[in-house]
Amino acid sequence: MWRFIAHRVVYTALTLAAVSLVSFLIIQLPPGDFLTSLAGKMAEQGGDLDSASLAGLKARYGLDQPWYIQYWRWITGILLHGDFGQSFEWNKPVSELLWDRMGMTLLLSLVTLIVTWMLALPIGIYSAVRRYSLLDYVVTFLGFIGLAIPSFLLSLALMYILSRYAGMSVGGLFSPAYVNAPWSWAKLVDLAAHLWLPVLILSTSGTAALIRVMRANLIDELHKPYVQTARANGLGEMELLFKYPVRVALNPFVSTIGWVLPHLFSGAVIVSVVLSLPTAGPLLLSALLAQDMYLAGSFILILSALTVIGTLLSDLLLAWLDPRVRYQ
Amino acid sequence: MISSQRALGRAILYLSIGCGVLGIPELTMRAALAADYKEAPSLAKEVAAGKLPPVAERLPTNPLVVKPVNSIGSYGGTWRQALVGASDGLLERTIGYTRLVRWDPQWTGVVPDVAESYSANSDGTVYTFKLRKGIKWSDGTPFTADDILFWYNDILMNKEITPAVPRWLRSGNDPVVVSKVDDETIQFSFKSPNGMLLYYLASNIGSDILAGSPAHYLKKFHKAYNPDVDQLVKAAGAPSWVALIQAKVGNWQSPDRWRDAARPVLDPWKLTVPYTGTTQVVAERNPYYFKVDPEGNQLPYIDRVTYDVMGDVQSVILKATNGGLDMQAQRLNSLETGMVLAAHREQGGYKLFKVQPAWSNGMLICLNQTVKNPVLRQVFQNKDFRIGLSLAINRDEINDILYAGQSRPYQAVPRPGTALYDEKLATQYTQFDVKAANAALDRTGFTKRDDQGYRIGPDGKRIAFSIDVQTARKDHIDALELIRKYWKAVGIDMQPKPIESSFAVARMLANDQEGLVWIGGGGYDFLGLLDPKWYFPYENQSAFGSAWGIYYQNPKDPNAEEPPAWAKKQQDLYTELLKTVSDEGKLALMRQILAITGEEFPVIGTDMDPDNYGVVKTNFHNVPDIMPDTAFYVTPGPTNPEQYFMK
Amino acid sequence: MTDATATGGLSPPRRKLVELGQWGLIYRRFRKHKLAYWSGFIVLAIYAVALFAEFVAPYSSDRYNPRYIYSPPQMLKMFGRDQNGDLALLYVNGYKVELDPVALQRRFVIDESRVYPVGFFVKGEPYHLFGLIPAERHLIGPVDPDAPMYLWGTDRLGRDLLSRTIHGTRISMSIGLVGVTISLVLGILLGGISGYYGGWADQAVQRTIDFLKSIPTIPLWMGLAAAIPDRMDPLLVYFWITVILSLIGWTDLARVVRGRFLSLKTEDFVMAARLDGCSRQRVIWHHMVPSFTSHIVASVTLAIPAMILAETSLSFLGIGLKPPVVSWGVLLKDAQSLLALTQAPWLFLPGIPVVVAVLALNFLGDGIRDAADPYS
Amino acid sequence: MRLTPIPDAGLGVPPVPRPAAEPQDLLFEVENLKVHFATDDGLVRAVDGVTFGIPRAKTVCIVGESGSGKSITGRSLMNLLPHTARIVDGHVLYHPEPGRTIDIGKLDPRGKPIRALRGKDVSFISQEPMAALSPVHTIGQQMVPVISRHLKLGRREATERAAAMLARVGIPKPAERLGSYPFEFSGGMRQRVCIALALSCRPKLVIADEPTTALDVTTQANIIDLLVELQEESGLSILFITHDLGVVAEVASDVVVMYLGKVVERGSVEEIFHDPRHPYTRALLRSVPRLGAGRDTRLAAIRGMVPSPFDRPKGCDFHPRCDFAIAGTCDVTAPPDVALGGSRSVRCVLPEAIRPPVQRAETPPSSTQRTLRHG
Repeated sequence: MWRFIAHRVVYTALTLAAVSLVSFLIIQLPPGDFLTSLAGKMAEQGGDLDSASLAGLKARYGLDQPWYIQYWRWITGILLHGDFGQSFEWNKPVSELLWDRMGMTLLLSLVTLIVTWMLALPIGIYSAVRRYSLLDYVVTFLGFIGLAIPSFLLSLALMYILSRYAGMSVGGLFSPAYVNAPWSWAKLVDLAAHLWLPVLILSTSGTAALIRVMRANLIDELHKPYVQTARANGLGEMELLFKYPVRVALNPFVSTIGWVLPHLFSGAVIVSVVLSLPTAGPLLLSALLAQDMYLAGSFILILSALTVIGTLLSDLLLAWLDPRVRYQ
Repeated sequence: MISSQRALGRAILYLSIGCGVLGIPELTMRAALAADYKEAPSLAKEVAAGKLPPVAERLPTNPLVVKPVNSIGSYGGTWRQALVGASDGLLERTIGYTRLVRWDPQWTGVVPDVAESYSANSDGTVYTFKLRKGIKWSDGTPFTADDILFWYNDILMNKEITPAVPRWLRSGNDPVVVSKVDDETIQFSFKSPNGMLLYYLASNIGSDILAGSPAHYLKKFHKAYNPDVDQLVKAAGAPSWVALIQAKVGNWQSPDRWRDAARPVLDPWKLTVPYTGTTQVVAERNPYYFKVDPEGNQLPYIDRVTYDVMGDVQSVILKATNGGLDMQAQRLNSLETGMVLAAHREQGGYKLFKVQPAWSNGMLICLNQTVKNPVLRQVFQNKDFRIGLSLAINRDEINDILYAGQSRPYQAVPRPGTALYDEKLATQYTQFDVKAANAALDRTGFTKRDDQGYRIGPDGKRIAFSIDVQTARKDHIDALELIRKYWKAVGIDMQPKPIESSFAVARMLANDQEGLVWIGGGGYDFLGLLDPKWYFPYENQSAFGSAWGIYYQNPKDPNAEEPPAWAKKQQDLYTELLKTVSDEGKLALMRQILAITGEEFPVIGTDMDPDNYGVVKTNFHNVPDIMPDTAFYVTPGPTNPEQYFMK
Repeated sequence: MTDATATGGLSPPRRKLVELGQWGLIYRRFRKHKLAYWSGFIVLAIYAVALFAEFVAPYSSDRYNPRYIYSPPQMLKMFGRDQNGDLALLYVNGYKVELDPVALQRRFVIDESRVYPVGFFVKGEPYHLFGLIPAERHLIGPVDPDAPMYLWGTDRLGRDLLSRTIHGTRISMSIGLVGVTISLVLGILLGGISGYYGGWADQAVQRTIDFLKSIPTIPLWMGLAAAIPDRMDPLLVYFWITVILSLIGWTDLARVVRGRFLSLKTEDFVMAARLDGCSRQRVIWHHMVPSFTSHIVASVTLAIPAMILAETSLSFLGIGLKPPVVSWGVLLKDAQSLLALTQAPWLFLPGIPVVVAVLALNFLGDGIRDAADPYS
Repeated sequence: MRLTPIPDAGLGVPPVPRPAAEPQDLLFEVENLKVHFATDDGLVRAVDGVTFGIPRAKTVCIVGESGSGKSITGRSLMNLLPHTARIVDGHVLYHPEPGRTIDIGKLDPRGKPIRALRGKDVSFISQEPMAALSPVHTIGQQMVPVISRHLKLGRREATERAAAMLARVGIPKPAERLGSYPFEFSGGMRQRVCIALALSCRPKLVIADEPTTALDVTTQANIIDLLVELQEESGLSILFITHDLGVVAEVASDVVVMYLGKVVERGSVEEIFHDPRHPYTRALLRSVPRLGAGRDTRLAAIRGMVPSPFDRPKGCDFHPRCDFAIAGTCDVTAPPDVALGGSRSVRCVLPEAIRPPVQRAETPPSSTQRTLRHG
């Protein structure tokens, strides 16, 4: 087993190196750089950037260097002393920026994940066991409504209705009174009062897919003879359902659980933008639009690292859950 | 020499009248108020507790008296606003507009601010500013001429911090020389006459001086004054001390300086919670603010200003319609939003105030006469081609569709009611006349048409080109769709190309664009002077001739090209304008430039940009009913937010 | 005594069953899943509309009418008297204009008095069906071509929302199909190989998956959207991007296929197939893949709606399809504003076909999945 | 056509009918059981009035072609039917001890009482050893909870008992193998595990639904020997469902022949083998390959196919394939079930089928079984 893991760690390092190079190049793909996007923003508001100060900023940000030197300096910065570089737009270290938003992003993603799985698994199981029943249709229908409505419309409409009729503050995760207040019980309650909206929107779209996959897999397993054997040994329906077929049906989930990790980190970009949530998603989007190189690059690097780790994790989980795989 | 003397005399007279409106009554009032200044209750408590010196000691010997728009206000209240994203300029515009000299609210001239008075020598090479005696920073440290010298010697002229002195502080390649006459007086000396200094000082670009002046605070971050600055650098995680101090001073293009709550300011409010993008930004009253109202109450009236950081403009509009914004126009100033705001006035508990765009045109169309494709270059440089295209546009229909009939056909020239307004320039070729359009296009010689009715260009192929348009400007995209149909009718194939604004600018820098639509700058007089890029090839963003514009800025730039005679003449006229001190002189030269623009017709205008609206709550007072809306005017700065009050 | 020939001896119903063959059986079982059955019809209808968009839609997608900006939807009514008195079987009411000077708005209100007869197969704007056959008949439309018939109201340019939605169907329902198929084929093939062969092949595929999976789609999409030459038609740009992204889109399915292959490898029927001397390809395609067609069908039917929704999200971010191209995503992007929410809620109507299409496709997928499952 | 007497089925010694087992020592009594399925194409009367008894410590074989309803009958004894099936009539009476009776047919299939019986009083061995055990659980994880629940034992005792059972069914190093997974066993070994699982709670009846069909002949013989040994040792009854007459001959003490949901003939193994009455039984016996019957003789197959449950022939179900069908009677009226004394009965109208049994010399049953196997 340990040889297997060591083997994978080596691969992970290689993959990360390749990805960091690619992510750096992707950001270079669009024409121009951070300064042209800054000039673009300025032009939108009517001001302009004279070429002299442009040259000055170019030197300061090191954008006048060829891309491979920029890349080399960035990578060595990360590897040697954990410095992810400086964000041009924020003029703050990238690590500090990411760290500010990490708490909220993880909280939002984790709660959404839990809610999604708590919703999707029982519904998936029920609709597999009670196929073609009325409730199967109703429950599946609701699951899909969440998936079918584009999240940015749902977010805007719900935010509009809640702020208009339920007096909920617009955007953000806190009402104005608490946004800068130190953490207290009241602040937590206020957070909860705001958090449920994004979680609801995110989990509705998430559950539909899980329900479908769970239903498909469980139906396959329900007819297997070992279920009959269990019944013949006097196990109750619920007991044998969860002990045997559900356990086997979880196999496909496991092989994709690894990729939940990066999602936890980036969080839902679109819903966060519309609801103005202080999560990492909007930061990535604005960094990409502004071509804020080191911020966007580090973000993508961390995302890909989590993906690779996620894959390793899900391989291990797959082996744990399905012995047939382990005894290859 | 004589003409300039008379011009100088008139200028001084003009300027004094300008401040006279405020100055003369001001003189009488100050004498009476010397003793009994009043202050905000919250500060009175701190004075009683001994944490603050009494108000008379906090104010300069003669504080600036601000005449309220309607009435004397009362202290208290929180002014709620909203930002979008990471680099919103609203802080600079609302609580950051403190300058040596500032625009007057009606944008007709420049008035004293931190400088008690100012004067210029006859040929506009030396400007003298007298600072207010006893004026203090927000942390109580006195503000003297030495602070300005620190900015000049240790920030502007320090090659590491400012690699290149900005254009407006240079004459040719020689930077300005700033010298101290006495503790309260400084002088700006230029090698050659500089007529635009006061305008730049008053506009958004001028903020860098006072931002770089708190010497006592910035010395900590300056290697010359603090040898072990490296600890501070490591603590802040900055790459170098230069980057750290640049972040502290910031520049007018980015809100860096608003990410540091400790920075001493001369503004009405000082930051308590900085702009980090995840939490709300908060600013509270500056106890040492140097302005009072005619009854001697120290300004500002409003205690606290908050800015919610939003991710998307729609959330800002939603906040406004729910009454969550007390007074704001930024991000709400579009036609479509105007409709929504108008419909929710009762529910939001607010009124609308007009913000007049300073644009010369709602959407102007540039065909790049220095485009790299030789065929298109030959076609675009033909004046009749541009006239034909202009006549083919049905401006009334665009007005109906895009501006709900609130606008009128207009070319890209100064707005009516300004000194530079010219009836002929404004209305030439704006009538919708397909027959005349085809006649003009026939005059260009491209009369043959292909099977689909498109005219054949000099190379035997159909004349076809793309026009860049910002994806964010939905109205421009719609207008271009309509124009594509109008031009198809007269045989010209145009393909709109929606792209991100930063990419559009990148293409202009490299002179890659074939055509571009943009909002027309230079509608107001001063804006015309400060931002002439649509009247003659001034820089790369003059999209109708980017290569010529680049030439004007830097003839040696690889993308630069020698402009034709008419454009060269305009460039020379503008260079001379920069040296003219008197406004009359400048305006006269600008009229000559505009005459050539009218004759050559390089840019096609569509309709005037209709007025937009901001929201102001019913309990929020002293806000003018109309104000100009542009970054140069730093809306709403010049309307003295310190005298706004809530009751 | 009845004769006992091979099939003659079978009773009629038994013979019918035998002859149906596998697909026949699947169809019979499929009919049992009522919802899926009707979803099948809906999906067919949607693709039919996509095919005959020009014919079905009353107007072309970019026909604008400055007189009717932001006008509300009209109700289709029966039995009205039009101006010159004769009976109109189907008709719609016209509009009255109320000018609200303060709110800068010309508000349109339904004017009961005006009657515009509506007919089927009426003459309207000429078009080329499939780009070839010149025609001008429209399924439904105002009898008098200039009369305003806007069943779903109009947008900010006075363009008929129903027509634009119908034209949008063509793009939204088809643009991603190529991409989905490429992802599907690659997913099964590479997933299969990696699961079946194991060893270095598995490592190679897994590492490529890690690599591809970690490239975030949004920045790649932005980079490609900006890098593609400027004068290429925006539709082609979008098409090429979907194809490129499908080259990295197969990773999810590949992972799942690999997981199932690993579990199935130990099943005896696979061993038996190999013992029979089947080539590896044959084992993968004929023995292993059918055993989890249900999962593949489930993920395919999820992929198409996911593609439709992805298109709407990308349009929201401003990097997907852009005007003048018309798609559901572009239409919904216009609805993404408070103006729409408060003043023109009918701008959300294009959301309905998105929801219907996604639901229909998913239920159809379920139906097929259940029917194709040999055990149930 | 006359009924030609069957040669002596190559058994050498004529069978001697034993006195039918008295009713009171029956473990299970199935009376007129009817089980119907609701399918897409209509109602299927899978089990259409079946009656037979299972004596204690005896093995009853149900034999019949596929589709005859034998599996459904077997599973009805545990009331373990697919969810589309219903017991519509008749009783399944279970006598744990003489005098106490439980009608299993009436119990709620998902209720607690029936679940207490399943695995404890009555257990089940399925046909596909391959898939009868969960692929992702170890043998121990699947056996121990059943044992501890039914026998109210702690984990440790239950594990010991499981290991003992594995040893008993001939699995080497049982304690260790409890931790291994089903896919680590061969087909035969896996069936042994299933048997261990089935017998782990000392059930009174084991329903073996074609337990050896999926196995090769040698493993089949081992499994059958194992079952017989366990039966003699613990006195449990076995309901053996098969279509293989060779197995019947080896294992059964009583035989029930089913065709299209009905019992066409019933009796002791000797009676059935030596004095088959129903033409279907006789045809089945004829189609069994004989040792030493020479290579050139063709196997006698029963002509035609089992008719579709939706299209039952009129009158006697078997008449279309019966060589002795009497036109006018067999294809008109369904034959009654004629009792021939004791547990012997036949459902036919042919005179030679329903004539009274002839007394034969008493021969010890085990010898016949052994001769069959080694003959």
